[in-house]
Amino acid sequence: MADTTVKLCGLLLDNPIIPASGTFGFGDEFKNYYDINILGSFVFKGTTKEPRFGNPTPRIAETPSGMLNSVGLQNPGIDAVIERELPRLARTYKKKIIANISGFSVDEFVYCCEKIDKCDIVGAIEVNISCPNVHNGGMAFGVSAANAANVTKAVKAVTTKPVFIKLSPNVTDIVEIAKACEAEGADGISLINTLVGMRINPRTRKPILANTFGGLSGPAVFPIALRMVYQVAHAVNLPVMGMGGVSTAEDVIEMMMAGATAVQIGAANLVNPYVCKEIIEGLSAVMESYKIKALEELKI
Amino acid sequence: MADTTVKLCGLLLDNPIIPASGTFGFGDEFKNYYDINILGSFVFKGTTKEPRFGNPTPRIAETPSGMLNSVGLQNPGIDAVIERELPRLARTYKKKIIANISGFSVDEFVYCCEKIDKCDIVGAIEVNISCPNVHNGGMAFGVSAANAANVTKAVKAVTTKPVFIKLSPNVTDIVEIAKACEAEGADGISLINTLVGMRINPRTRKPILANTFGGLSGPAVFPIALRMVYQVAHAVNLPVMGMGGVSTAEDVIEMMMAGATAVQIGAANLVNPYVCKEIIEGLSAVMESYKIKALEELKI
Amino acid sequence: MSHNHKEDIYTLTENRLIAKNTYRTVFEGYTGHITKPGQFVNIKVEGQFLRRPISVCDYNENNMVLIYKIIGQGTKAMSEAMPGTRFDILTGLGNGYTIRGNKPLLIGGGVGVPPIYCLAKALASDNIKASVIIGFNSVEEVFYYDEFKALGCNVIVTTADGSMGLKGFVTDAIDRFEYDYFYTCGPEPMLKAVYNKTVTEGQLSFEERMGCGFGACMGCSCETKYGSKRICLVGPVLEKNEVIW
Amino acid sequence: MSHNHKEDIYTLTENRLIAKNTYRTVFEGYTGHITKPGQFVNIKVEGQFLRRPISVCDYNENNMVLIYKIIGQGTKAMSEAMPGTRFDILTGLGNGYTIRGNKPLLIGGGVGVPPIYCLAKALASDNIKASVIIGFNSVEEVFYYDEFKALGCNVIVTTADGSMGLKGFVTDAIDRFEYDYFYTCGPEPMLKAVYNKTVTEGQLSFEERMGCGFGACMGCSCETKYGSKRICLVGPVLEKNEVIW
Ligand SMILES: Cc1cc2nc3c(=O)[nH]c(=O)nc-3n(C[C@H](O)[C@H](O)[C@H](O)COP(=O)(O)OP(=O)(O)OC[C@H]3O[C@@H](n4cnc5c(N)ncnc54)[C@H](O)[C@@H]3O)c2cc1C
Ligand SMILES: Cc1cc2nc3c(=O)[nH]c(=O)nc-3n(C[C@H](O)[C@H](O)[C@H](O)COP(=O)(O)OP(=O)(O)OC[C@H]3O[C@@H](n4cnc5c(N)ncnc54)[C@H](O)[C@@H]3O)c2cc1C
Ligand SMILES: Cc1cc2nc3c(=O)[nH]c(=O)nc-3n(C[C@H](O)[C@H](O)[C@H](O)COP(=O)(O)O)c2cc1C
Ligand SMILES: Cc1cc2nc3c(=O)[nH]c(=O)nc-3n(C[C@H](O)[C@H](O)[C@H](O)COP(=O)(O)O)c2cc1C
Ligand code: FES
Ligand code: FES
Repeated sequence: MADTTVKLCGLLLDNPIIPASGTFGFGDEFKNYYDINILGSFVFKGTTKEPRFGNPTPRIAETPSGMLNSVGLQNPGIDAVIERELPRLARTYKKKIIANISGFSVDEFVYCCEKIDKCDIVGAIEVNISCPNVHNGGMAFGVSAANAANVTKAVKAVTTKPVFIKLSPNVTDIVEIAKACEAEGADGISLINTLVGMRINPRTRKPILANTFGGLSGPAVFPIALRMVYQVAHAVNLPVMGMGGVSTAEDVIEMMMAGATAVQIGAANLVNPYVCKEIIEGLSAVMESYKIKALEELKI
Repeated sequence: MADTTVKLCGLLLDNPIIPASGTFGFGDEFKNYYDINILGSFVFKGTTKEPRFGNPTPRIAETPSGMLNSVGLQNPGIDAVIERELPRLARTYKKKIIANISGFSVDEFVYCCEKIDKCDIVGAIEVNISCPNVHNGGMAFGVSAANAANVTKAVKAVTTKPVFIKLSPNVTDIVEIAKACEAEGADGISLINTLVGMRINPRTRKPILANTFGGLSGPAVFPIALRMVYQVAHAVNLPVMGMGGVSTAEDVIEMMMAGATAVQIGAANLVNPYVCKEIIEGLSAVMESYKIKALEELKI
Repeated sequence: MSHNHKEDIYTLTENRLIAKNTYRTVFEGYTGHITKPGQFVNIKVEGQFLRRPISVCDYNENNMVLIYKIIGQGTKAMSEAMPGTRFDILTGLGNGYTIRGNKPLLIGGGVGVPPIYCLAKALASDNIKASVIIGFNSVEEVFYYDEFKALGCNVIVTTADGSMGLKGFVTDAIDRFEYDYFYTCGPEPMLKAVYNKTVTEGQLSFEERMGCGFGACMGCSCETKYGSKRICLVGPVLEKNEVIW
Repeated sequence: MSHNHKEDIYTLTENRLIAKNTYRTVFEGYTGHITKPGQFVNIKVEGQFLRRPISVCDYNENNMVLIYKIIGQGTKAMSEAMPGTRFDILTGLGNGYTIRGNKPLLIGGGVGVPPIYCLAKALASDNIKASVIIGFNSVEEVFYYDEFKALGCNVIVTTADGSMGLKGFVTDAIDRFEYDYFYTCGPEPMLKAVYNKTVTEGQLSFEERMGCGFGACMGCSCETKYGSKRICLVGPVLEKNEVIW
């Protein structure tokens, strides 16, 4: 058995497989499907200061080898997450989790990070400055290096937990933004969030999504994600959590060769609820087939 | 039979189907496959001032529902195109074509446009400021609105033919760039060019493309292309040639509903050399199935 | 794959056109996760990224029957599959109908009829004879009239063009029955009309575009009087008294 | 589809493991576009975007034989296809070998052997008995030795581990033959070694990752002494005297 452990900002993970925010809820549904303690860790659904219903439905559309979502950060709000979801989760899940914090202003990010900082079960915080579904025209907060830097600086001041900034791929220069986060003390970078896309129903002559635009994810975006992970991992001196279209153990290896220290699985969970389990169970054999002894030093 | 004609900057096209630059050469190969006079028009391979061999091979990689290319503007140079390719083409092809001009500086664009302006067979010029394969790190000339504006202004001064500026999707704000082109007198906008992507071969632990990065195209990018066409078509007062992943007559309709006046077909030609013929032959029936009488006014 | 998994491999044993663009498909495999009428399954179709949700129409220990209409590429591909083809299916999804009342009225429209049949069968095995209204556009689309009859139901068919049964919509037949509870499934405009026309409590089965079908993505959320609910997990059936239009 | 189209639908009639990870596949359909040994076909495989190029190993009026090794998803999927499966294939691609010389030496390595067989058969029908070297890593990978024998060729097998024939590489056998021309196909390092070792003119068949396979995309360009050429259109066979390493 090849060694699948990885170190991520001081956290020792049994394996690099981490379900991505928004595709794993708070673990509830998956816990009925398999023992989620096998996961390296997992990132919970993007949480904001206030509860949010999210966008109107339809929120989902199909695309070639992918999907669009315009869920729009539906969540019960940070207080309910801390009071209700995390204690319930702690009864089944015995490892550290990663908190995903979203917001609409620097203050909101700070508010949520300060609160989540107090939760023992949280091993790291992922700050999502890149959700394309919550602003008009799909332009996210995190598309400017200055905004990214401001958020990073502000949240770093209120937490001692490792902070990953989750970046948007809908930008001209991802490296510039990652560097701005690094300069303000980010402990790591997560990427990619979804790409802004759209579908039209030719029968109704209306956009399929009630919100017109949505975020594209799934295998279709894998080559874009891989490129951005490669660029960022070679430009900053921080661990990168790579994601975007990963659906097999081979994809995980490819993503780690691009420079990811851990790998998140998003849309694939929705199509196959057992995908993370299958990847974890198959990882060692795939490593052996490529003569990989350990996952460190895979970066090319 | 539904009416498939469209008007594009004064050119009356029998149908909106136009093979995209780089996927149809100068028509030579396809001429052996079918009578290319059935096409609405076609865009020839990106042409530069000097002849170029392009990037080293491998230049092609497979992706889920798409492909990467790093051809890097292989072409015989503008003089050879005008002296050799266009006269040969004129013997079979009796309609106007669209010239695709690429370059590395404003001067080079101007040089080529001035020359191509003299060619009768050329009905419009598409100025490609967005090739991701010819600069280090994949950053194209056309990712800045200022550059886009400068090129537009300069080429408009040397030609009376309609000028379409072909934009890169690898940008934060496509609308800003399209507007900058409009302000300097562009007659239309073409989009999208390819998205920068990458694949790694886990066996060799090297990027599959010799050039590391390549341009992603094919059905995988369709939802991104559709979104950008929609955004641009609703922001500028110019005709848009929409492309990116179009492979069926249904896709053509969806692209036109997003706001495209004509639709280019790229990667699909490579997988199925008869795809444009099949789309043209099927378009009228698909229009009827959606109760579309004419292609004008499809824009939603 | 063990039967602990709600995902399993099923073999298509029958795929038959039973009405205009409408197919009846039988899948062989483990059905132990299906526990209530009104539940659905989520089918992986070759060439499509997302699964396709289809209601369970009928099932026994080793087989389940689905009825679907060709809408787009996914259902087209399903309709072309040959017996023997194997499909990856998640079963036993959703909460389904909860049986209440003694004189139930069941109302199905189009491909909303299959889950209504599943319910009628469950009621029949509890010795409750249901009244049933099934509505279609036209006679060529009608299916399962005889099957409802065979269960002993009191059935009325409505067609929009009057080519079979009562001319009109399902709501035009509601007043012909005495009922103390209703169950319905069909296109949203029909559900709304039924909601307005019925005089008792009841349950309505909704459709929404789904990402996962098992509660993970929040794609199918719906606002109700008691907060937001996921159609795929808590639904597809909602109680009349919680629905907000 | 008319036979004017180089693209046509072919029915797989045989798909057989003939050596380690190596399959011999027979497709039934129109072969009129295949005109020379060394040409290839480009196969659409379910689930893959780009086609997969495979050399023609043998053909008659209604059938063509391909031999391929499992490398990745595309060839894996091909190996799992059942007889009766229909494939969309572009045929008659590339320029192939141009027959020259009276005492030809044919050198194939691994899955470079199939086009060499096609050539040997064409030579045999011109009454030219070719000398043939076929090289593999190990005996389990060897295929078509008997078939070359049956054509009357003078064949030597080399294996890297010595488990069959001569231990070593194909180049270790070249000096055993007298020849006035050579033809070769195999992995690039082998082609280069053959290029360096051979003392006559000859033709080498190259592989390159392809976008289209018919000259449209410039994906497969190769610099030669006479300018850049597309492997898929002008090649896959190049003349020794034009190759630049
Ligand atoms: C809980 C539930 C039960 C259903 N039961 C049945 C049934 O028993 N019989 C039947 O014929 N149909 C049923 N449907 C509708 C069926 O899922 C869609 O018609 C089908 O998914 C269309 O897929 P397509 O690929 O043919 O169409 P496309 O339009 O190509 O589908 C594209 C995408 O849209 C989704 N979609 C399209 N139409 C609908 C719709 N009406 N509702 C939800 N998603 C949709 C698809 O799932 C897919 O993700 C049910 C839907 C739900 C949510
Ligand atoms: C002109 C020509 C003739 C060929 N003839 C044969 C033959 O007769 N028998 C045989 O076994 N193989 C042959 N090959 C190689 C064969 O095309 C590849 O092994 C096959 O495409 C791999 O596909 P895959 O999906 O299994 O692998 P993947 O690695 O998943 O393929 C991914 C992509 O890489 C390309 N690719 C991978 N390896 C190669 C390669 N060596 N050369 C070119 N493209 C590659 C594929 O076409 C595809 O686009 C030939 C290649 C060329 C160019
Ligand atoms: C339905 C859905 C909901 C998502 N919600 C969130 C979210 O709340 N917060 C966040 O940071 N990312 C969210 N994402 C983005 C994913 O975490 C991930 O970055 C993206 O989907 C790319 O990975 P994938 O291709 O594996 O899905 C969501 C994605 C999907 C598909
Ligand atoms: C092999 C290849 C070569 C290309 N070469 C050019 C080019 O020379 N000039 C250009 O403007 N676009 C070029 N493109 C981009 C296409 O014209 C088109 O913008 C893009 O591929 C998106 O369309 P598609 O998804 O239909 O392929 C090329 C694309 C491919 C696949
Ligand atoms: S479809 Fe994913 S939560 Fe309902
Ligand atoms: S593969 Fe496209 S030109 Fe050769």
